[in-house]
Amino acid sequence: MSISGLSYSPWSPIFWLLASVVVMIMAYFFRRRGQKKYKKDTEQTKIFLCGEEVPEAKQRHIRAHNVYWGFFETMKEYYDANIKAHTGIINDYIIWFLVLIAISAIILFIVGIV
Amino acid sequence: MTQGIPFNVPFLAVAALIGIAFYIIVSQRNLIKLVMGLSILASGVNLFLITLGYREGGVAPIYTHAPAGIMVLPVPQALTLTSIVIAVACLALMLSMVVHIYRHTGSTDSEKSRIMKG
Amino acid sequence: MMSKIVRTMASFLILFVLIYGLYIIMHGHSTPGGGFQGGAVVASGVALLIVAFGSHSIHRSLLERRLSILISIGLLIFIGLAFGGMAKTFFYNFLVGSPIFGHIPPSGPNPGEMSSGGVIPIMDIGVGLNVAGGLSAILLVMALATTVMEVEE
Amino acid sequence: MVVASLAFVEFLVIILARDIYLNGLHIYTLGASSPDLTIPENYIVPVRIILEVDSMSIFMAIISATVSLAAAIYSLSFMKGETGQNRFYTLLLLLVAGMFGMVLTGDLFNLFVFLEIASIAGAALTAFRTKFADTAEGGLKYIVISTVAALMVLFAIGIFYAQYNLINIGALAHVMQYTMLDKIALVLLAIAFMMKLASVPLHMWCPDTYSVAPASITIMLVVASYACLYALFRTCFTLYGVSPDMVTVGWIVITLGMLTMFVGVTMAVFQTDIKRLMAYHCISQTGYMLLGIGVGLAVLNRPEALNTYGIAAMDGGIFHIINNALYKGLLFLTAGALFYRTGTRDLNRMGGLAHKMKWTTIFYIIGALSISGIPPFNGFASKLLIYESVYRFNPILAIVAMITSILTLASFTKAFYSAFMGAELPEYQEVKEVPKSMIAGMAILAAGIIFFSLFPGLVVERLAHPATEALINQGAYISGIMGGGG
Amino acid sequence: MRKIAIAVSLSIFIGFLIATAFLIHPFGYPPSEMDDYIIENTQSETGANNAVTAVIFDYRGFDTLGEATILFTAVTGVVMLFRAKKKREK
Repeated sequence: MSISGLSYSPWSPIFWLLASVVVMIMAYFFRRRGQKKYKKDTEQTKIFLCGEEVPEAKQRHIRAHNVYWGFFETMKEYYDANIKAHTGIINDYIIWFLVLIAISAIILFIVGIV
Repeated sequence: MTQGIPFNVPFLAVAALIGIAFYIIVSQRNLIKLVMGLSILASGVNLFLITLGYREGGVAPIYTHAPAGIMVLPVPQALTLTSIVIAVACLALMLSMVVHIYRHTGSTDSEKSRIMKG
Repeated sequence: MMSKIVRTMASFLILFVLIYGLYIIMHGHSTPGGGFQGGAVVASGVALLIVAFGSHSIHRSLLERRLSILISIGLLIFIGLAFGGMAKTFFYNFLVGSPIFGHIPPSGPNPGEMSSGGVIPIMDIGVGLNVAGGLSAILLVMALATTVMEVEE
Repeated sequence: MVVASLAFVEFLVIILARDIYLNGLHIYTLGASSPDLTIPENYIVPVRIILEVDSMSIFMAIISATVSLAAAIYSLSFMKGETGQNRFYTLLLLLVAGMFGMVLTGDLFNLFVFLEIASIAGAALTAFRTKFADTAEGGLKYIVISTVAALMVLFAIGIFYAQYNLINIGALAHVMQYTMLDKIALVLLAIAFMMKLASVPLHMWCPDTYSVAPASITIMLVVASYACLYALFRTCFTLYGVSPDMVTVGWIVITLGMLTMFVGVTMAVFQTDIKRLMAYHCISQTGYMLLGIGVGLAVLNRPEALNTYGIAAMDGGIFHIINNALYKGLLFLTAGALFYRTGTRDLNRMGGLAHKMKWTTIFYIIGALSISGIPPFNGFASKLLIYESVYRFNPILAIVAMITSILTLASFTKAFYSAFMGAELPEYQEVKEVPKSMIAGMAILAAGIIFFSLFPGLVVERLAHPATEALINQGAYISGIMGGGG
Repeated sequence: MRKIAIAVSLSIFIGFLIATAFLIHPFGYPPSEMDDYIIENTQSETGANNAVTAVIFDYRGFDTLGEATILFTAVTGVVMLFRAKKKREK
């Protein structure tokens, strides 16, 4: 059984925990080697954009609607059909219920005969 | 099977009632009519339960002043009583929600009053 | 608010409706009826009053908060009796054979007795309170809510 | 007081669970002169209502108790300032009672009654914030769906009663002959429960309802839908058992599970409302459970296949239930925390909240990593069990399950980026961390996740595997009622 | 499209309901193991003459508890839903 496999395989969470601890320690060492001169709230922390004016926070943030734009554009037909099916009308929910009952009853009926 | 009512007419009535109820539920866009359809559906199922317990020529299962003879089954009557009260409770809650929907959107049409989709 | 004839008749009929409802609740263990049916009859009396006098004048004397206390009392009676049989099992009918309501009627058809049925008559009363209070509260609140809306528009 | 009573319930459940794992199935006959007297003396069938608790039931009861405890603690400050709080907590406790009744009972009609309690309480709670326009719509959808499903369940109960004059699950399974009528009843029961647990294509009420309910209620509704999942398992495994059509039923469940996974997750990626996004994820995670259990159902008649991968698949599916209840609950609570502070559920209007709400961010990261199946977390453990076993059954199914997992990660990255990352937006300058009790509610679930992540083998062996055994072992359930040989 | 779906699935569904009506036991002659026990032993076990009440409150008392709870839930829910309105009134 693969239950016991969970505790000994490379997928074991203890192993992964150790690995992440090692990675954290390494990250800490790299961080310690960084610049000491860095100070908060000075010119150093400002965003540098090739000398251009930095836009406001509102414009800088990419809104959720635009994330994965390409994915939705590629799958446009699938999404159009799907959103059309999600009408949000209660009556349609019951229609789906009836359709599913009809389909599965017929499947069981046919299997029972054959 | 031979004497009495032929062809299980009460069960056919149950089928007709449930069919009508589902037709109302899926085709009527008015939310009040939808709730009425659900009420008819509940009545159909209750009728089904109560017809299950009938015995030919039976009397009510109460011994007080009972005439001699067989009695009909008591359990379906109890189940029907329970399910009637449940249907009433659902009906009250549904109607109050419809009232709220009408207050907020000014319509009881299930297509016009919907806000969420997709 | 209906006409004067309706109001007079309603205030006269409500007595009979309530008495009939109480009769059905009390005799649930020996004749057709019981807590649910009797409670529904009592609630229909309240519905009659609401139709005749309008929900606002009823609301002055019948607050739904008091009705919810009624419901809770009924439910507590019911659950308390169910816990009463806890020495053997939950819902055990512990009063059968005892002095109160404990009389066991002769088997077969008989004229029926008040003092039989164990916990069943008391449970009937509890459930009767619950149903009467519950259905009246639902009717009253919904009547109030809908009339308020009509006034606003 | 609510929290105290729920903590007490949790305590009782854990005691009962320990007892059940030591001594096996428990029976309690209500109203008989002794709790063990399931069948009256000198008689052949059970008459009274019987509570029957086995490992599967207590597994679901543990989930319900834990999640409702977290929800109640969370509600303490989440609901502060709303009117009608005492009624809110009354309904919350009634919802808990409905779920417990559903999972602990051994009687079909009683199951129906408690299903209705849970539905009515859930619908009323969904519409709790009456000042918003969409809450009543969500509540109406929930209660209409529940009523139709429950009435179909009642119709199926009527069919059983007409044939065998019994409504006890164990006794029915004992005399089940699998006639034509039983097939119709099976379809009605299975599809009705599928509607309640939001499987595609009956899922459309789910995002509407889950997104408008208060966050602490949403997680209770999730668990209530898992109680319906439990009812589906009871129907398929215990009631119908090894009847010849179970392969077909298993394939129907697998097909619906695949559809549920894929449609749920693809729709989730598209959403911009954070709670709708999570509700669609809830649908897609239900697909994993259906897949795991469906594989078990399809190979139920073939012992060698059942032993090699069927049991593992079912373990995975059942383990996924408790994992999902925990991390989905945590994610919904973080969404509620965002709503509490920003007043919106729209991801388009959020941003940069990680600067202000550190604890919420940490909990969100834990939940999101866990739901996406990133290795050290518990979501990965149950998904791995499902992948491994389903791959042996049919590779295509496992591949679709993995694609679903990837898309899950994608959509949570999207939600994380747009809600927490980015610059501090000017309109959220005033936003603070949420109050302590909300953090405590989230911390309970997060602690559960971390515990399950560290010891998945232990949890599977102690919790999920006995539940699977209890489901498969139909004879034990029947002999609990009918006594002796079964 | 929707109308075709309604017509087809509804007719199949009603077809199965009618099949149920024909397959079920003939009206008036149900099987009755459980109910015979209740009818015979109502008076001696519960002391009530009314078998229906005995079933409701004794044999299946837990259902009735659930049912009373449902009514309580519905009342609580309805009163809760209409609470804000009344507050504004005062």
